[in-house]
Amino acid sequence: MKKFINSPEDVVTDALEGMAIAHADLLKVCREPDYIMRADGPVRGKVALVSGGGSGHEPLHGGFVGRGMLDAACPGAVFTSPTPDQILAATRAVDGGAGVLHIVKNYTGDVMNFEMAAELMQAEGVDVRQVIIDDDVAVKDSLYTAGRRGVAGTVLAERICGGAAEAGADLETLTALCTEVNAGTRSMGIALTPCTVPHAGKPSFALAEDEMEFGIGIHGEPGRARVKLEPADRVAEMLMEPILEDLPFSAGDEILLFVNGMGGTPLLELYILYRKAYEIAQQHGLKVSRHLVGSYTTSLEMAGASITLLRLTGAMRQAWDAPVLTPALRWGA
Amino acid sequence: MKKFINSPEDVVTDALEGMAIAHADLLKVCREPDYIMRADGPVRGKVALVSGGGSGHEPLHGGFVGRGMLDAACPGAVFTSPTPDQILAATRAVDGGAGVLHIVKNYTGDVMNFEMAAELMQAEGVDVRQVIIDDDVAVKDSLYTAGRRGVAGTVLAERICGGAAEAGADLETLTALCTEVNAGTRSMGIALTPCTVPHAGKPSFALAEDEMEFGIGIHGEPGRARVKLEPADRVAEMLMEPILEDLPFSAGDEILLFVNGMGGTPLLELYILYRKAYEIAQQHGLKVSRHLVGSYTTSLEMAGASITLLRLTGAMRQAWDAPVLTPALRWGA
Amino acid sequence: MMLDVSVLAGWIERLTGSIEREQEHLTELDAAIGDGDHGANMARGFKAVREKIAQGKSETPADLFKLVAMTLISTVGGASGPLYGTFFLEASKAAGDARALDLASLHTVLAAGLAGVRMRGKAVPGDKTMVDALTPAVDALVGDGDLRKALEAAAVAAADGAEQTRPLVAHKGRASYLGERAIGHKDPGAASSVLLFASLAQEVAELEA
Amino acid sequence: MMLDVSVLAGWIERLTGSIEREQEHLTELDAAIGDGDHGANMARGFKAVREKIAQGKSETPADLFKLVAMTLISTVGGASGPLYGTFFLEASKAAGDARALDLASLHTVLAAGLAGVRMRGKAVPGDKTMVDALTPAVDALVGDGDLRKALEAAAVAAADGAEQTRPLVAHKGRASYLGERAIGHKDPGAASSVLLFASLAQEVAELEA
Ligand SMILES: Nc1ncnc2c1ncn2[C@@H]1O[C@H](COP(=O)(O)OP(=O)(O)O)[C@@H](O)[C@H]1O
Ligand SMILES: Nc1ncnc2c1ncn2[C@@H]1O[C@H](COP(=O)(O)OP(=O)(O)O)[C@@H](O)[C@H]1O
Ligand SMILES: [Mg+2]
Ligand SMILES: [Mg+2]
Ligand SMILES: [Mg+2]
Ligand SMILES: [Mg+2]
Repeated sequence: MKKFINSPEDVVTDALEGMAIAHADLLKVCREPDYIMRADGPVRGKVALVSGGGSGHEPLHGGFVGRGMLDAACPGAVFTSPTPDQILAATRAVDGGAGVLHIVKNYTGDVMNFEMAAELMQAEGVDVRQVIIDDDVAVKDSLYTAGRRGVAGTVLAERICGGAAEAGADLETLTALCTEVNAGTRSMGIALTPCTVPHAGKPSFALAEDEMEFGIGIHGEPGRARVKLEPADRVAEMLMEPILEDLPFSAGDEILLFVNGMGGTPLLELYILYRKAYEIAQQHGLKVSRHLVGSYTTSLEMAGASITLLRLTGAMRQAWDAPVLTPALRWGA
Repeated sequence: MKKFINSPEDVVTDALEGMAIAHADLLKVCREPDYIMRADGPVRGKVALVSGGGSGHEPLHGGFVGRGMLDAACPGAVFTSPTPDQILAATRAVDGGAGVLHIVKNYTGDVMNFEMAAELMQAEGVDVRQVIIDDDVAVKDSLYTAGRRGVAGTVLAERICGGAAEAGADLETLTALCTEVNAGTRSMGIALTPCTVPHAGKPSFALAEDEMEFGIGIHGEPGRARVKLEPADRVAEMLMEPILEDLPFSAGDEILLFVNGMGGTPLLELYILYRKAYEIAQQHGLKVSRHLVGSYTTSLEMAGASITLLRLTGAMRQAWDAPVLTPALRWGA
Repeated sequence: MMLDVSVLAGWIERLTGSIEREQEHLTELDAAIGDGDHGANMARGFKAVREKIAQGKSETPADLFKLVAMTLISTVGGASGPLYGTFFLEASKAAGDARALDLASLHTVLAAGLAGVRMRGKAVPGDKTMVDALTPAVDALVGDGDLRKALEAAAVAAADGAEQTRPLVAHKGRASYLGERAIGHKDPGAASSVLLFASLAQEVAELEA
Repeated sequence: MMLDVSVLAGWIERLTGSIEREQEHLTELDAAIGDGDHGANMARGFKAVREKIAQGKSETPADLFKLVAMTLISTVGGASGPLYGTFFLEASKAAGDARALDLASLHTVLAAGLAGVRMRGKAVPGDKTMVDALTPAVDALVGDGDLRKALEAAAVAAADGAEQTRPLVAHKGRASYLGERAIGHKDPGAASSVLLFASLAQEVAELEA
């Protein structure tokens, strides 16, 4: 295992300390229980947005804490959801009196830990709502699975709801907006290499030199199928096909197109994928009016990528364009 | 070789097309000869900044084209400097009548190609100055080498000079500022893995599971020495030592601390390095007043990192803080 | 023999040791059909439990179980944290103010724990989760036989249950994402549940020996 | 035999072919002490040269060399682009309006090319660059002997010169960053310069045979 770490035990806390030092102007890192909050929080009268999840997906979620996005993020151990006490502490710390929205990726662990925290917060009289993000089309949603996973689409939900919250939307509106964003978001991912969880010390799976893992999540888990290596344009097609098949896009729709890197894939390759994904979107009559290209929801050092489409409404576009001031996403400020 | 590419021949043009589509609001990609320019260029009366170099270092340089940074960037083939005709065409296209500054990384190929272009531009009556960036302390500067390489420090020079140019600095002032930035910048890099140039199809060197390549440049070339794997804190020390030994930092100095990823290293690990680098800087009495953490000067998918220190003057800080609006670096706009 | 708080603390200490020893194995199982952190999750949690137990003495089984529960909930995370946390929390509630547990009350207490897990995770036997090991183990404690023998049977039942997760497709947790590809692999949470019962059986066997 | 523009075009075509064949080898040499692109750089450049030559007929050796020069300059990039570009550009200037070159004028023309390379790159023999192959090769053309023999000698001299870069530390180009670690490796640019002279010698030998 080759990583710039001191020990598997210290990965998360060392990185948190680094973030705290680097971004002291934007955020405050609180320890034991660990969470990251806006330096200027709690913001009185504003609905607070709290998210969190396992570490190893950076900049998700801590890098998205700041004006126009999250009020707090709870980092768990690598690929392990945070614990209820972290979520509780973060929720209490950023509650500005207008209620708190928990944005939770759909994993059994994340959902259960956020649920336990929400039950306790409700008991304290704070209005906490939970929206589950499940944008990954690689997993068939059925009664017989834990449901679709939450992957890169989470960034879009956090940004759009963060923008709307900053503009004064109330908890009811934000919960509906977040639910709507999630309903209009579809993602699909592929890996060229596995990743190595520091504690495990070994790659999460083995791939031959001519193989890709198709339909991966963001935890180094094996995907839906192992396939032969293909040229980038074909990869873009393979990712776009299940997304476009799976509802809710139709000709004339305005969309946000997001090509996401898994951590070990350089920007150069992401632009190559973006080129073809855009072309395919156009062929389907979709109007790409907003975009994001970069490694925003990662699986440690995995080489891989995912494509996310979001059907934009005017309200979403407006919230997307509003100023955002976080370590990893910043414009208009 | 596992990459999201269509063929080694098409890597650069496919990625350029992707960039053109994604960032049509910020930049214009011109083809044959290839260069990237500000969508709103040429800017009348402003000194134009042109840089360029081999591709494979994204976002350097094309991702830094835009208001407050570069007016144009010339992408060569992967790890190969651009040709004079590209540089000529870019220089002509962005010349706003106030002269053009070429910011050139110190590699034989880059220097010679920019030189040939500058000779031709001077013949056309355009005032072109060239500043060579050579911030890499891994290479001993001597009469018997091609001199120090230009590496991640280039980003800082491009940003600071871009900020100053936008504020109206003239060619003389900018040339002096760029020279001063370069004189106050030192970088050192290390690799955990090699990278694979698409044309070569094979990794640029072989490293054992417990080895690092110390003192690398940004072209997958072997470094100064092969060393044993060390914990992140020790790696930060190994990178900081030669930087601090090599001039020009002394206690009380205000600095910008930049931890750069080489393309395959996740943000999580960069923050771990940042934490220790900051601590070491403090122990040396340096005041870290600005920072940058991320993969801004890469070597394709190489896992690795570099640390850059820049001694800041007030003018540099002011130019750094000014609005910048490019695909890869953006604030205040 | 009755299980008082010191016997139960011995159990938890023994369990902690076996989780440490099996950490890598649990992680390997999780790497195959999950995300490769189950060993680390459990080790982190029980290391904290050991520290907590060392800090102060619990008066009753309920106190001890509550301490274990709260520590697991606040240190494990993932799916297994709330689940094992709930297991011990519900066990604590069911233990009431009893100073020690006999076989019958142990069954009641652990059945309450299992019910908590099933309520929190909504898994049923056959879903390829820890429930597949916990259920037959708890069932093996029914009756008024010998404590030691019952615990040995429970440990065997847990191991069998875990083994029987191999041919299954998972319906809960991360392994459910894999569909058919999960077939052939043992569920990591079921494997850690085996340790729970095996360590209790061993503790009692050694004390009685 | 005189080298008119069609013979020289035959040389460039032959050179293009041998660069294509040796592309991987050049890249390997460059991967060892440079950045692994020399083969691709040269192949890209000479592929463009082939297309340019196919498009229109050059009247004189000077025209042909200028076409080669400008094409290399605008398609190769890197260090080798301006260097080989300058080589052919200066050769073109020195060729003047001659319709064909004999051995003496060939020497003058290629010596001018070499001087251009040395001026542009500031390398001297022993710096472990293409200059180490080009210099002895050009020197082998001195005299008024047989063209074919002289060219064979030049090709051998280039190959020797390239071989002798192995034990050297590099003072120019990327390999200079490596210090002692460059020892033992042949310089890639010197290796491509060998192809330049070898292909010319072969072309003339075949035409004379
Ligand atoms: N809904 C559920 N009900 C019961 N057990 C579950 C459920 N989901 C997951 N598990 C158990 O949790 C184990 C995984 O735990 P762990 O790896 O620590 O958490 P995570 O899956 O969040 O990484 C699985 O092997 C399974 O036994
Ligand atoms: N200053 C110089 N003078 C002469 N030849 C040089 C000089 N610098 C580099 N070279 C030659 O260029 C070759 C490398 O070319 P190439 O790999 O195409 O360019 P780059 O080094 O820019 O990647 C070296 O092997 C060497 O022969
Ligand atoms: Mg997990
Ligand atoms: Mg090169
Ligand atoms: Mg797990
Ligand atoms: Mg090279």
